[in-house]
Amino acid sequence: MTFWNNPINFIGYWLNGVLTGWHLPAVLATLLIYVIGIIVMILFAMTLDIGLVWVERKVVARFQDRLGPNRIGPFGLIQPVADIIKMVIKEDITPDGADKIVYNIAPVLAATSVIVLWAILPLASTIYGVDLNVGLLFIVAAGALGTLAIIMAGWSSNNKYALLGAFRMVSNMISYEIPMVIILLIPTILADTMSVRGITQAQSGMWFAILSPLALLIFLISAIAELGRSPFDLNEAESEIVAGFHIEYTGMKFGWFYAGELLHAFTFGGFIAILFFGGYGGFFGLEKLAAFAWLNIPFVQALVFIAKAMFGYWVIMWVKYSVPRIRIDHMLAFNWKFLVPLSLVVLVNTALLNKILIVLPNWLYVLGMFGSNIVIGYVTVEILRAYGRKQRKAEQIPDPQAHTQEQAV
Amino acid sequence: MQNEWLYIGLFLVIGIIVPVVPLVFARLVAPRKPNPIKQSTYECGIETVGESWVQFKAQYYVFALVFLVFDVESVFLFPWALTLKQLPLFVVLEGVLFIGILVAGLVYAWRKGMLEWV
Amino acid sequence: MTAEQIIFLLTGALVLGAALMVVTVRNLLHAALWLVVSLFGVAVLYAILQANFLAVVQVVVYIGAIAILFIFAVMLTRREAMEKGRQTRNNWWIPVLLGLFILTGLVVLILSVPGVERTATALPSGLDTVQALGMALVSPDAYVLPFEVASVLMLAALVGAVYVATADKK
Amino acid sequence: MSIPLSWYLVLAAALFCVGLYGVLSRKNAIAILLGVELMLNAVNINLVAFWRYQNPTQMAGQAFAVIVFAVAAAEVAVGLALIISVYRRRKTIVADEIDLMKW
Repeated sequence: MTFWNNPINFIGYWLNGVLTGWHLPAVLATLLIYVIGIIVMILFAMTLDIGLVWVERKVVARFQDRLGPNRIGPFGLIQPVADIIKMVIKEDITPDGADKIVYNIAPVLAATSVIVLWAILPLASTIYGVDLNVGLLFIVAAGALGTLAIIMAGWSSNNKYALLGAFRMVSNMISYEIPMVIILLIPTILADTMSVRGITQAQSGMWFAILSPLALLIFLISAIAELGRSPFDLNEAESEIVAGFHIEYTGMKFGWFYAGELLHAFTFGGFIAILFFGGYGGFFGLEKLAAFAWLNIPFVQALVFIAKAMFGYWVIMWVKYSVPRIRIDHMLAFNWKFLVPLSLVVLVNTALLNKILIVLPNWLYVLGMFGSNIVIGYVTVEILRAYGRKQRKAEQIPDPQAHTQEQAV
Repeated sequence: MQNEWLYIGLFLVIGIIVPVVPLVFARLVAPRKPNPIKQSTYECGIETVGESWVQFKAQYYVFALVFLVFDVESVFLFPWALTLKQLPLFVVLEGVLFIGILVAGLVYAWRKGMLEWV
Repeated sequence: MTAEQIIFLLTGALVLGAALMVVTVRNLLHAALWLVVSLFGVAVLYAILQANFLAVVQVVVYIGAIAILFIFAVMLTRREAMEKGRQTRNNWWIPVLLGLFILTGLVVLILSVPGVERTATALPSGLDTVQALGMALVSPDAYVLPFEVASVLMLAALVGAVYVATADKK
Repeated sequence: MSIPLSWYLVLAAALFCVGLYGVLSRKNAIAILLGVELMLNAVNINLVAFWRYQNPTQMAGQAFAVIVFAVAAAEVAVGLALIISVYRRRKTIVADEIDLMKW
């Protein structure tokens, strides 16, 4: 074991030696090493979070044909630091009639519910916090705490907009949690484990994105909805309810909601990478070749993971800045009448085919899984088109295709 | 006790402390000059009318109800999903039956018009 | 006293303290939030007992779903459930006496059972409790019937709740 | 693994009695349901503790706890739906005042 192939354990053993050398009891030394490891992990996440503020602002600027922050530091890189200083020294206002204790707990809980996800996030094969055998449900459990934080914020602010925003956000989050939980079953079935690390390793030969592209799509949609990002951002709809559940929050308390949302988006990008794109690995067996042995170095794996997570995050931003907000009835109908049935169909399909096709040779298995997803997707689109046609006929709206031909003439 | 839960517990505790630190720091350095106008409820500058407790649609509640049932059932599918590799095909069918009963509930709620917003 | 015992005692105090707040606090929304704290403590107990699946399910189902439903219900009926006024019946001391009586009886009963002071043995190595639970829930000679009946129960609950909710829509 | 079984059982008994007190003493129907939740959780602690201390390879305790989760969820769904329905008609959720079927 060297620093380069197992850095965490290497430093852990070294620290253990140092601490027991100071005549600390072994239990206390282990505990202290845990605490140091956790603090390093959280500080890494927080530093990344500060970077994400810059990335987010820069990317949205490019999407909207602007420059973005470019005054403070090279390319405006110091801008987030200035933002943080501003937030910390701003006056903290607690509105009249607010439920003070609940009001103050809510932003902390919102941030914690995101930070705690990093306990199970494997950055590389040897850099991870803990390999929980119920990892996937842990993600859902952390999301439950986030939901609670939002309802606490909305209720305690004593503000109509905050309450409305919280209700919209919570009904949004709980509705889209259903397709998400159902889709989380698909990597579980394919990898035969709920451990996040086990799922990553199960994809070293084949990404689950290829075995079940529909699951990836549904997971992406429900992840965006869980984050409350556009097009599901009606919880903070500026033009109607101003800012939603965090309307009364100022200074650093607002800062935690904002930072939590950004880190949450990145973390979900990371989970998309882990569940469907092989996380830190997934090189289709390339890393077994001697020429590509460097892919097994933990730091390279961590870079690969962060690159994949950034890509997922970028897709989430891309959707956010390109799609307009949808109405709440559309949002709920889309979930319950479309996503939930579709995800159940995908689940049954995966469970059955995975059992039946597993005896076949590998390429046929992959082809069968991929093909079945394509068939389901095609049938779904056909059903939607037929429904749309019927609906237009009922409401006497001319067919859009005929309409465009008319205009062309 | 397993070390993994100890780790998660410590992570949770430190995950609470980390957001609290800047808040405490802000409390020390930020100015505090409260006045009634500043602390009044923000409604885009207009005077607040009535209490903040507006009557909201009961439909929110109905969706929470449907959610509860689906959440519990889909969580129960996880142990089932972990056994598929070892056990024969009829175990898959047991799960499909379970999902079928779930779908029956969804169809009922749909037909009853509970999934409509208005 | 070992570290594990200290953690257990702290968690137990949290669970009981929060539970007492649930049954005494006047503001119903605070009662619901205290219930969340208490149930989270129970999840920690499951984690100490190495029931990993139940620990996370406790958080997902109780905090993520049941507590949310309670909070929604409190908000819908808040005008009545205002924090003003007493929340307990006039004869509140009868339940106190009854509770204390049952508690004493139970504790005496528990402590009189032989072998109740024993500690747990280590889990057999290589036992994945989640997978074993799955096996138990789907194998026909174990609990497949309760498992399917549970889904029928949920269906019945959904139909009943939806029916009650639609009945007064008209 | 240094905790005696009796600690769990006593804690569960205490939680059960606190829940019982809540059920019997509260006026508000929602608060009564909160007490019921506490009682169900006390039962679950017992079930899981027995699973762990008797024979961990026998999953009966955990399987039973899972069923209790389902029962708790069903109870909350129907119970709260009834309470809200009653509230809409009678504008009260004080359990003593909902006495139309008393006689």
